Amino acid sequence: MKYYCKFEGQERDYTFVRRDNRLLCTSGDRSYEMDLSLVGDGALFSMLVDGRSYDVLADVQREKVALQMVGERFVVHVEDDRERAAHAAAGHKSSGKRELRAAMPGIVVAIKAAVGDVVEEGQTLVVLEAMKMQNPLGSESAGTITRVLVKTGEAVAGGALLMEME
Amino acid sequence: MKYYCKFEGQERDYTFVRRDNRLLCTSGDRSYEMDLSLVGDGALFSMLVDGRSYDVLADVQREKVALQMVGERFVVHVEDDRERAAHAAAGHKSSGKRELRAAMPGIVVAIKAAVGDVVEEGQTLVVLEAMKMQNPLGSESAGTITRVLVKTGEAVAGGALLMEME
Amino acid sequence: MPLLAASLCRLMPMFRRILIANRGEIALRVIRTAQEMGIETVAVFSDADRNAQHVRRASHAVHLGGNKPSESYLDIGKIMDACKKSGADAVHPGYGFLSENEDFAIACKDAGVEFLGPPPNAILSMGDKVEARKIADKAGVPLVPGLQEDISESRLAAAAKQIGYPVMLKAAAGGGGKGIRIVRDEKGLTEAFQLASAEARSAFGDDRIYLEKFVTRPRHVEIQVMADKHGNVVFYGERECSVQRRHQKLIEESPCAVLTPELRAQMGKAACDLARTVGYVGAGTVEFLWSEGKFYFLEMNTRLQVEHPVTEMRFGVDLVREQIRVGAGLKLEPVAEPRGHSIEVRINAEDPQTFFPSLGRISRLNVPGGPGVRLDSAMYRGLEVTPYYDSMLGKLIVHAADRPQAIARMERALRELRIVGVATSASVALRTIRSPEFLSGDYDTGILERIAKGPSPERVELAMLAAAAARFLGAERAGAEVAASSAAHAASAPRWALLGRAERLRRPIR
Amino acid sequence: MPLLAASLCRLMPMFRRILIANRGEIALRVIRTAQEMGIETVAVFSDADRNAQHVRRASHAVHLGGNKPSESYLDIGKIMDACKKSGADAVHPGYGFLSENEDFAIACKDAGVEFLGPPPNAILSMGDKVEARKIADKAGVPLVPGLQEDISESRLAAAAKQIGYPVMLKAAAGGGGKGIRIVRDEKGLTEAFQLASAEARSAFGDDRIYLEKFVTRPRHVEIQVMADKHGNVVFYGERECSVQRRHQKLIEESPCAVLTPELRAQMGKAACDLARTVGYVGAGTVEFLWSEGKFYFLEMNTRLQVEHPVTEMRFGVDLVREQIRVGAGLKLEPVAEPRGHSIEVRINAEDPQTFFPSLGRISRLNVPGGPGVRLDSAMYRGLEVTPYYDSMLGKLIVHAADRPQAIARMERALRELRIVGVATSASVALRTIRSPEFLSGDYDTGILERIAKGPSPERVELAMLAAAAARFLGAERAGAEVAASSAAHAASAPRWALLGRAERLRRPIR
Repeated sequence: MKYYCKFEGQERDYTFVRRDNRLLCTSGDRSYEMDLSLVGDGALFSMLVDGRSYDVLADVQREKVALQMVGERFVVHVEDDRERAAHAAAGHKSSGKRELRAAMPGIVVAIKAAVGDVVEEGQTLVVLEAMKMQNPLGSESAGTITRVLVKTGEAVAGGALLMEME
Repeated sequence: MKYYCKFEGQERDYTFVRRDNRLLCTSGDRSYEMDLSLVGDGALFSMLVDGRSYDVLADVQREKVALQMVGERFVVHVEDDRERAAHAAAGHKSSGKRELRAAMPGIVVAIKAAVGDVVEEGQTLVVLEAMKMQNPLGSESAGTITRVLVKTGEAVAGGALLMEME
Repeated sequence: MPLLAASLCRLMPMFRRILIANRGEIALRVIRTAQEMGIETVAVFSDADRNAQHVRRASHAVHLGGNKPSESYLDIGKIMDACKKSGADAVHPGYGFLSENEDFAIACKDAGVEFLGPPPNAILSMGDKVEARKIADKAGVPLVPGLQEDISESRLAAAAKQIGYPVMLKAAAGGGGKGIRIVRDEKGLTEAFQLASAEARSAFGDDRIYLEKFVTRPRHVEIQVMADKHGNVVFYGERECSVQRRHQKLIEESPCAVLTPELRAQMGKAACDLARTVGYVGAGTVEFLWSEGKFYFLEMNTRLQVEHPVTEMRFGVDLVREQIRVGAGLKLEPVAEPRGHSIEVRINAEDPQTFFPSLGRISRLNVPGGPGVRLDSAMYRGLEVTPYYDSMLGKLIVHAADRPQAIARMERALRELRIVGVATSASVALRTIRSPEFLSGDYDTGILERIAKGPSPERVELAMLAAAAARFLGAERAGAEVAASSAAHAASAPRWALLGRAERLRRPIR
Repeated sequence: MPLLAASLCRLMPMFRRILIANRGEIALRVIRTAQEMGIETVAVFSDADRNAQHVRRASHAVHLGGNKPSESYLDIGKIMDACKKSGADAVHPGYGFLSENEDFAIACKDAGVEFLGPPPNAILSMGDKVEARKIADKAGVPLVPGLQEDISESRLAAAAKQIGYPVMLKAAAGGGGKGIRIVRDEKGLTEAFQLASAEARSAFGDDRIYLEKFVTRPRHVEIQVMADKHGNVVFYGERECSVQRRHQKLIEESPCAVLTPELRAQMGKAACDLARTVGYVGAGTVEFLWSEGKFYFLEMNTRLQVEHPVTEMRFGVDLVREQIRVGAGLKLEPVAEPRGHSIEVRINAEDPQTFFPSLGRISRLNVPGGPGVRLDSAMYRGLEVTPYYDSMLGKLIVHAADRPQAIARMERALRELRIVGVATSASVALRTIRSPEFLSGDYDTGILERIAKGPSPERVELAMLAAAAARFLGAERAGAEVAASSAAHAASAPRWALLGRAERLRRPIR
């Protein structure tokens, strides 16, 4: 089976083949002798690559694979052949509208712009309080505010839509 | 609700009543103000008894409640009203046949008695090896061996029937 | 007569029952020591904390109600009621919340309950950072150039210009990095002032701000002091706390790599002098800025510090035990010779890239073990990390024979620590202690801005291979289970999903 | 120059790669130190241990195959192949398995791989308990009365009568409590001999047995020694290991409560003399019986001992690091002054009443934290405890300023430790350290037989209330969920069932 991985602009593909009780993985002109074993409830697995050992925590959410290994966290996008073909067929959609979303759950303590305001890149639009810290949320680009969806004092979930702009 | 508890020959019953957001428990002439809260997946609960706090791990297998608390392990038998009534109706059955069971999983390294042998109380019947220790299993009472169900070298599960006697 | 000593310790404790007016890891920390001293403990708790470890592990617990700190851990009336109800004869305030609130100390005194901290006057004079600077100045302790009084928004620009940029805005009632902003030029001054004031008001109920010159390559070095009621004041060396982001400490160590024995002695003497000047009792920390071989008084924290375990591991002392003993009127134990090197890393629930708080449920927890490793934490599997409180989940502390060994041990311990359900600062700490700047010992409070944000290319390669392997394993498992498995298993899978779950869900049912 | 030191440590390790010819907590213990020294590690594993922590945490892993020790961890050929395959330049044998096998030490030597233990001759002479007694006798170390040669079944009764009952039967090749029996009169002699021989054969492949007088109220006190290749031999005080059942140690502490400084010095000197006599290198332990103020040589264990962390915490030393340094030809570091008191409790998978092994899957694990607590264990949630290996799951070690504080800390730590899925010896250890006999320090190897078997009446009352509460909570939960819940949740519940699961299952479906 072949998998296409993306991480921060880098891409690699890996092909896995089981043969005679061995698991081989090839990527470009490199090939690895692998031994994979699920541990406990299966969120954890042990990976031996050419005899080197790695202890991997993996959260597989469809194509999004979140990993904890070697003391780091990674989120890698992984497609198999079918998924890749499906995405190629579907193409990409994109929207001209821009959104300001809450980077974390918290309480809105200040709203610094109103509908119709023209704002600059980096300008603070909303201040969110979470865990006793005041966190200014800035505009990612210049534009005009088209909607304000929250009120001062309101508690919002992480990822909640706060404002829209064009 | 009323529960009847047994632990090593001691018996107590406890009645729980929720009233005005409070939980009361009575047992004989004593009564407790309780606050119970399930933690995480629910095998753990926090128990406040008249303001005293206990952290309880509980494995409820029908009437058998295995607990870990205050640094100890307990297995308490608990019946509710219906169960108590059902048991009273059913009465008790008992068998004249006696069994020798494996107290732990292991490998049978010696069989010290054959069918027809008359054995004394405490006489070693089987030697089980487990975790590198040789564990002699003795007869609980005098009697005659009627069946031998295992062979030397055989691996047995914990609780497995090894011999029968009368 | 060990039997007698142990029995006495149990039969005649100095206090019968200590109420801990706090939550989280510090409440658990106090419970642990009190339990070891044979003293009963009373936890207090908000609605959100019903299942918290400090509630479950204390011998008694009293419900305060509410979720906001102001309704629970900051409500002096409720806490005094809890003291009465539970029969507590002493209160440990922990850090944060009411720990540096003189009204609380007074309320305890009035109720005849021993407050395990300094007298109200000491809290008052050191708690006001402007006042504290004046006292330190009189005691001859060097100060960073700045304005020793709180300023209003109107005088702000003029004052900053007078001191010279960059300047720091600091809450007069501050502590714990809250209400602090660095301003590099006049442009951001007003917004920074407003944010700092708002933060100060929210955190301390006091929005006064003062100004200070931001010094070059500053290091944050602090002295741990302890005083008893008999006039004895001692110090337990220093802690280096320069690894900070948003003025919150992330990594602390002891000893400080650049401190000479002479400077250490001077700083220790200055800290003890200051403590004596204000009639101090209990544990306190005098914070200094160190820059180019000189030190300047910053502030005195009149409580146990988050990073106190760094000192405990080096000096073989239990500082909470000493707080309790001193509170009971006993004399200080002699300070032992320090041994080796210790490092602490704070484990915060936050995104390692953006430093934004990360909320969620801890679904898996693997804690480090082996030699020289200590974890002070109230985490447990199932803990909901809520927005109501501080983002610190716990502290990982190591001790070893010297600094390189301690760094290697911390690296090992951070790799062993696994938390699933919320993102943490652990990977940032790991990259920091592996950086040449930290390894050299020659760093300052700006170090975190210079740490590489992402993993190394080799690690990225490995992670991509592992991600592919995870998908492959999941697909294989899904294939093997497709016949046998019911939907039952998937339905109860935790947030950190079983491998193969996503695969199975994607297959057509039937 | 901390940077240089750290870099050098990483760039030029004394060994490039150490293979650990062991499993479980001791393999993990060695991996931790090697990793901190910048040395790569090679784990070897049986089929049953594919997912073990030592495999996942080493930098390399080599599959040996099989489940029985003889097919894996005892197979010298396979392990030497693994050395070659992995490019290991040193081997750490841990304890048990091949750690005291001179053929293995010779095989390593022949393969040009450093064996991190003593020379084959020292293993051979100390490994044969009969030979060891002869050497000790010549070196002037006092011996327990007994027969210094192995005996046959036919000579047994006569020999026992000559020494006088009670007698001890001991495996000549023994260690770790295996192949030992106490016999109080002639009646049980033959069966005990047969069991001991069989155990000895199974554990060591050598069924020779010797006889010793069983002394009055004996204490088991041992000296930790370490020797380098330059003729230096040091000792790190003693460990008191008298809390034993079935001749397996359960609790160890240091210092020993009854040892005078003079006796400690004498025992230390005797241990060092013995080590010098046999040209010892590396870590070793000389075991003594202490009875009524006198000490007698028992045996020398030519390996790292299970209970070595007790010594590490008091002396601030990493004994595995010293083993590796000494193996690389470096000189011993000076021995530091010991500090405070430490205690170790072994956590065995066994029924606390019957001491029978308890097998199963660890479904929940809560490990203790806070000051002065260390856990050396290869446990993890999901671990299957199999019958193939030793029942020890790990070791809990505490350190504090003095013995009463260390006992209180251990009590606290044992209460924090929660293991679900297998029964453990933790509750027995807890009752033991709380017993007046242990608290007094005046105990002997018979202490466990005198410890109360069950919990106190107050605890039983509490447990009955809690059990009723658990049923009540389960019933309430089942009632609340009966509409909303599907069978899905219950189907995947672990062995340690969700409260209310049983309740739900009992309700009629539909």
